[in-house]
Amino acid sequence: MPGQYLATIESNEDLGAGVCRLTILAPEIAAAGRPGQFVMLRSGRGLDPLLSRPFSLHQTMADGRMQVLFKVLGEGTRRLAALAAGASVAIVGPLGRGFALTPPPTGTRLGLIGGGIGVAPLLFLAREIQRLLPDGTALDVLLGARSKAELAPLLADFRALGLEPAVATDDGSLGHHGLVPELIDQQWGQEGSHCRVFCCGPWPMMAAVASRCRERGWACQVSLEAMMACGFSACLGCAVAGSGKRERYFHVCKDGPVFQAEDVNWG
Amino acid sequence: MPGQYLATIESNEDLGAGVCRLTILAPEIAAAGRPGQFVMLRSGRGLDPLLSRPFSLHQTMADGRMQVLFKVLGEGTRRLAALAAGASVAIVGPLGRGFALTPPPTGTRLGLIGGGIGVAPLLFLAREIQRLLPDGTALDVLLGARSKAELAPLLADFRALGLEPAVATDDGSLGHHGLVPELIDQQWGQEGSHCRVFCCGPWPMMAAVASRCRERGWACQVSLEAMMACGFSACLGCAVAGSGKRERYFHVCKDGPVFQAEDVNWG
Amino acid sequence: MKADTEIDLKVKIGGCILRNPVMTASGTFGYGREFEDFIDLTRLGAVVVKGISLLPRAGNPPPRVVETPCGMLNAIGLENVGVEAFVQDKLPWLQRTGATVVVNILGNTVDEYAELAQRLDNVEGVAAVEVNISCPNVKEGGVAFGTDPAMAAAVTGAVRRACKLPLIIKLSPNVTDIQLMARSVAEAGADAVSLINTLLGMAIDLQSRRPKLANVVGGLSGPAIKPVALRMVWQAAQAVKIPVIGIGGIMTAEDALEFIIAGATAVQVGTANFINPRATDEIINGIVEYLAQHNMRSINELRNTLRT
Amino acid sequence: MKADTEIDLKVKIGGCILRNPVMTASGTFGYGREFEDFIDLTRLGAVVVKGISLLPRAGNPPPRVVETPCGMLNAIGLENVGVEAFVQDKLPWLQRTGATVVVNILGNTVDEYAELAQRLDNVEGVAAVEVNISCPNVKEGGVAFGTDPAMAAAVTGAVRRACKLPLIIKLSPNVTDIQLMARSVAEAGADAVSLINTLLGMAIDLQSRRPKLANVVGGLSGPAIKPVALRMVWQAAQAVKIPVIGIGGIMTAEDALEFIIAGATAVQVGTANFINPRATDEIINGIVEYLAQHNMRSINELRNTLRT
Ligand SMILES: Cc1cc2nc3c(=O)[nH]c(=O)nc-3n(C[C@H](O)[C@H](O)[C@H](O)COP(=O)(O)OP(=O)(O)OC[C@H]3O[C@@H](n4cnc5c(N)ncnc54)[C@H](O)[C@@H]3O)c2cc1C
Ligand SMILES: Cc1cc2nc3c(=O)[nH]c(=O)nc-3n(C[C@H](O)[C@H](O)[C@H](O)COP(=O)(O)OP(=O)(O)OC[C@H]3O[C@@H](n4cnc5c(N)ncnc54)[C@H](O)[C@@H]3O)c2cc1C
Ligand SMILES: Cc1cc2nc3c(=O)[nH]c(=O)nc-3n(C[C@H](O)[C@H](O)[C@H](O)COP(=O)(O)O)c2cc1C
Ligand SMILES: Cc1cc2nc3c(=O)[nH]c(=O)nc-3n(C[C@H](O)[C@H](O)[C@H](O)COP(=O)(O)O)c2cc1C
Ligand code: FES
Ligand code: FES
Repeated sequence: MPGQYLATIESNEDLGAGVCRLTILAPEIAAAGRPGQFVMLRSGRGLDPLLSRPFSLHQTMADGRMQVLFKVLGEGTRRLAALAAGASVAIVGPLGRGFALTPPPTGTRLGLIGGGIGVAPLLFLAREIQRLLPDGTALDVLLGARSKAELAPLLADFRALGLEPAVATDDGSLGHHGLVPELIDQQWGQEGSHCRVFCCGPWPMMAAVASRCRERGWACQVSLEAMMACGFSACLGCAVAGSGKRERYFHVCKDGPVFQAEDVNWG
Repeated sequence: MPGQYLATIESNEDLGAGVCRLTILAPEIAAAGRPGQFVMLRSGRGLDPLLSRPFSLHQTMADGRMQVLFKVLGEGTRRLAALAAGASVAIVGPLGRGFALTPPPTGTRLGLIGGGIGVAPLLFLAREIQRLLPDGTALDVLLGARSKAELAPLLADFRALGLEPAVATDDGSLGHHGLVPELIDQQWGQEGSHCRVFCCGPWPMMAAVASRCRERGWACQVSLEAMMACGFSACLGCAVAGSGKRERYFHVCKDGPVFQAEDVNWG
Repeated sequence: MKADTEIDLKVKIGGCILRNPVMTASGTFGYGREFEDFIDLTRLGAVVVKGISLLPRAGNPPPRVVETPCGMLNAIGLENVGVEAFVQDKLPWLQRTGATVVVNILGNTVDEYAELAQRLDNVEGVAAVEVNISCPNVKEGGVAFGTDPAMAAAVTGAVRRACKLPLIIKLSPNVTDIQLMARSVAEAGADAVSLINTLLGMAIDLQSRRPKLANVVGGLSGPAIKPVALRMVWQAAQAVKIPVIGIGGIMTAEDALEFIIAGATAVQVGTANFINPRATDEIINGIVEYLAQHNMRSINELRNTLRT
Repeated sequence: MKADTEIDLKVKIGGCILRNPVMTASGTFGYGREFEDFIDLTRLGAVVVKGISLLPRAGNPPPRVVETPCGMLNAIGLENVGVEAFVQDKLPWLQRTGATVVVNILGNTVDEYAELAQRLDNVEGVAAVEVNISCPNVKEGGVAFGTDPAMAAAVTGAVRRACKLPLIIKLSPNVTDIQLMARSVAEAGADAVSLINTLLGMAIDLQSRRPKLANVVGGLSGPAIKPVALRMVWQAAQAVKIPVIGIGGIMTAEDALEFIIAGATAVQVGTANFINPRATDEIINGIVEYLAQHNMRSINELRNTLRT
């Protein structure tokens, strides 16, 4: 059940490359949030920028804290990046439908694929998979970014879970020199119906991953973005075209942000 | 000659009672500014609040610094109050016509009268009077405020110039229990054409001072406020009604902010 | 703050008595249930639901919303479930909560408006109908009903004849003379007018050189439009004797009070709901507080007290 | 950034060639001299001076301006020195600087407009006339010339006959159909249209329950109105063949470029001058930078390139 809170910033870490990690004291959200869900954040009393901004749950912790991981793009994220510990932030959440975590048939590999800041929801997802799914479920993480600087601070968190992500960078400064969808072939080969993919990143990257999964007959969940005014299905602004199988338009904040790749019109 | 600068905040002091003192590194303004002139300040990249805010020069210093003293009222002053040392602020100035400081006939007392935050320009004025006018020019300072807390931090600055202000407070917590215009009678008596008054404060207080001066035939300069969009006579927004002697409307930012009380329509 | 009970907040719109003057604006409050986790709907003056058409509508392609300075543009394209699904699936829940429900309707032709009004006429749980006339008239080359006094009067008259419910006509601000529009619909039988709907606007993405909305143009809402809304509400309140409902950029109780002083009998809160889903609730509390501070016993003492 | 010289910024408005498309908006740049300490006026496309009437005007009583969300309302009341004082006291200085000067004029009657245009016709240093038609027509019950296509055309025709200078008609946004207005004045002989003037708005002080402007209503300007301005400029550019000058909420080069993409030949910067007296200069630099980045040699390659 989502709620609206005035929460306190516990810490704000600058991870370099324009990426920040906010730790927020928001016990109800930390308790209820699932991987793939998101929150709406807004800072300050001013009327410009006007709208709240959506951010995936990066982590929830047992002690009532939660984290978001974000990239500074415009004025909204600039304001969040300027928040000091102790400051307040308006928060609404947890919102939307997260990743579906049904137990996979034995022998299925689970693949988490993140591109750029799309890595944000995957740490939480990895932890939940480890917690909920049968021991021995094979879990691979593939991450792409522009350069090493963007990725490095996040790898440690996956390693703490015993996971060693395969990495691709646009400039070759870390791992594979190229795009993250190419890692699919590298890591898992061409054949086999044994993978289930969870993906978050820029649209073209997700489209490429979805297409590779379709070719292979793999289930693929994607976490989509859309311009949002509310985050809780009041404005109907966050439409995304469906593939026609179910709906003409989905609403990212309510039907998603996580969708089955096959339900999405990749255009 | 006014200029537009991106200046650096050197310090920001919270003087209590919602009053702040900003020290700004702005060498051109510090060099050129005269008592009674003002600057337009704006902080941040946001578009709300949109307009710059006018503030009197509280002090200029020899080393390129200047100060403004202000009361936190709304969002504009709240933003300024939140500026940390090292932050930048957009500044335009020095603007307007300050106090006229022609040498007074011998035997004339000069009286500086400030109400509330209207004290802001008077310290600079007192210093300039001491610097420019003949030795032995008698200089009195009368200050009014709601309570002791508002006034106390400022008295020390006048004392450093060898001046001991006479004080009135609304609640009687310091000095005369009453309004500052009443100090005129207390301090200077009823008769005599020997005073020249410089006044800044809320409109009703200035109106009362102007009327007492008129009765006594004393020259009186007042520093007026008006809503300002620009501060440099581009918008024509800062009109104030004239007494009819010279103009229908004056513009506070260009013809003032300091006026001869007799030129103003006190309504 | 005094208790609500000591201060009379009730207002009358047509035959319909609202608990207080704070309503939600159509299209910004879903079908009400979207806010169940945030506020108690029965505290509100009324819930105005998303605009309903005869048949379901899928709405416009994305992008549908974009932020602008102190505002937002939307081109949702009037997506809604259609009147039958509304009555069957959405209304019963709302009715059970005990909320006062106003149904906002829209059509492509005068007949569609009338048919919708007739369909809703005897439906239990509908307190009033609000008619969105900012829609293109497909029989008249797509000119919005709400920009022509004769077409607006025609819609009003048709809806008036088709139902006995209190009738609110929601005016478009994209007109030369808002007083003329208000008078036209008042004469044609409106019980109240609500205004303003959104101002027509546009935004362009500099990199792609495309409109930021797939629909090219959209409706501007939020604090940016409040000065225009307040002016039009004040003008409308002077032009007609029926109640005027003020809408446009209301974020706080202060904003709402300004509209009431300008002559509004009630207000609607729109975009604010997105940013602060408890906005309506806080506005009601703020109004009570202001009235108490000013020793007023009833909201009626404040209405239309602007000293010009 | 490439040097200005490599990129052609020149634009043509009627017979008048501007160095670049960035002009100042009337009433926000005084008579030009107010900005001499801040920028080099000869860098600007043109300086449009404060609206000039036949006789001097004292303007409205204060308060005349008030801030609103991302905008401001003004009711200056067209204070100005009158045409004779302008020609004798203000113009010579401007002329000496070498700036391109556009004189904005206003009147109470069609005849007053014509008389003003005639007075300016052979005055050296006047590059063009901009006609503010958002003024009340005192002979027609105070309805603004700019809200009626026939009255707007009448003013345009009269000014056209009275002078040979390039003629810009400045349109009011407070109309139902901006395309109709643009076409009317184009047919009546305008060389260009500029838009938008301010949106009519209002603000109320909650404590005194008085309007915040002594004039009760005022003109809304600034970033808040940019979406409306951009929409109207785009519509006008599609309706007429004469150049369209875009105005409304332009704060940055990005804003200016959006108007040019929407079809504007030039832009005017208004409220931004108050907040950043060097705004026009920075906007010119930013336009050059954008064109260079996009490998365009001329501003003409960008105009009207919106992909809808
Ligand atoms: C469900 C969801 C989850 C997200 N999770 C994350 C995350 O974990 N980390 C992260 O860095 N980013 C995330 N985003 C994107 C993030 O919301 C935007 O980067 C942010 O809103 C940009 O705001 P801004 O003011 O800095 O930028 P702006 O200057 O406003 O805009 C920059 C760009 O950001 C996008 N944007 C702006 N406002 C919104 C909005 N209200 N809704 C959607 N997109 C918008 C637009 O594409 C715009 O062009 C998520 C978006 C969605 C929809
Ligand atoms: C020439 C001049 C010198 C001034 N010197 C000082 C000073 O030294 N110290 C000081 O504390 N204050 C001074 N003021 C007043 C100061 O400008 C306002 O208090 C300030 O602008 C309030 O801004 P805000 O955003 O905090 O308040 P807001 O919430 O915007 O408004 C609060 C009130 O402040 C006034 N105000 C707001 N904006 C302006 C504006 N642009 N111009 C004038 N008044 C405005 C209005 O009366 C308003 O009701 C001066 C004003 C003028 C005109
Ligand atoms: C996303 C969105 C959808 C809207 N949908 C409708 C609608 O379906 N019917 C209607 O009459 N008005 C609709 N409106 C207009 C609002 O009801 C309201 O008139 C307008 O937004 C101005 O108020 P505000 O500034 O408080 O938002 C919509 C507004 C927004 C922002
Ligand atoms: C204080 C002020 C005074 C103005 N005076 C005039 C005027 O005399 N003549 C005129 O045609 N427009 C006048 N305008 C309108 C502007 O020229 C411009 O059309 C409007 O402000 C929108 O542009 P902006 O949002 O960039 O300010 C004035 C605007 C302001 C803010
Ligand atoms: S963001 Fe408002 S409906 Fe999805
Ligand atoms: S503040 Fe703009 S003219 Fe004085």
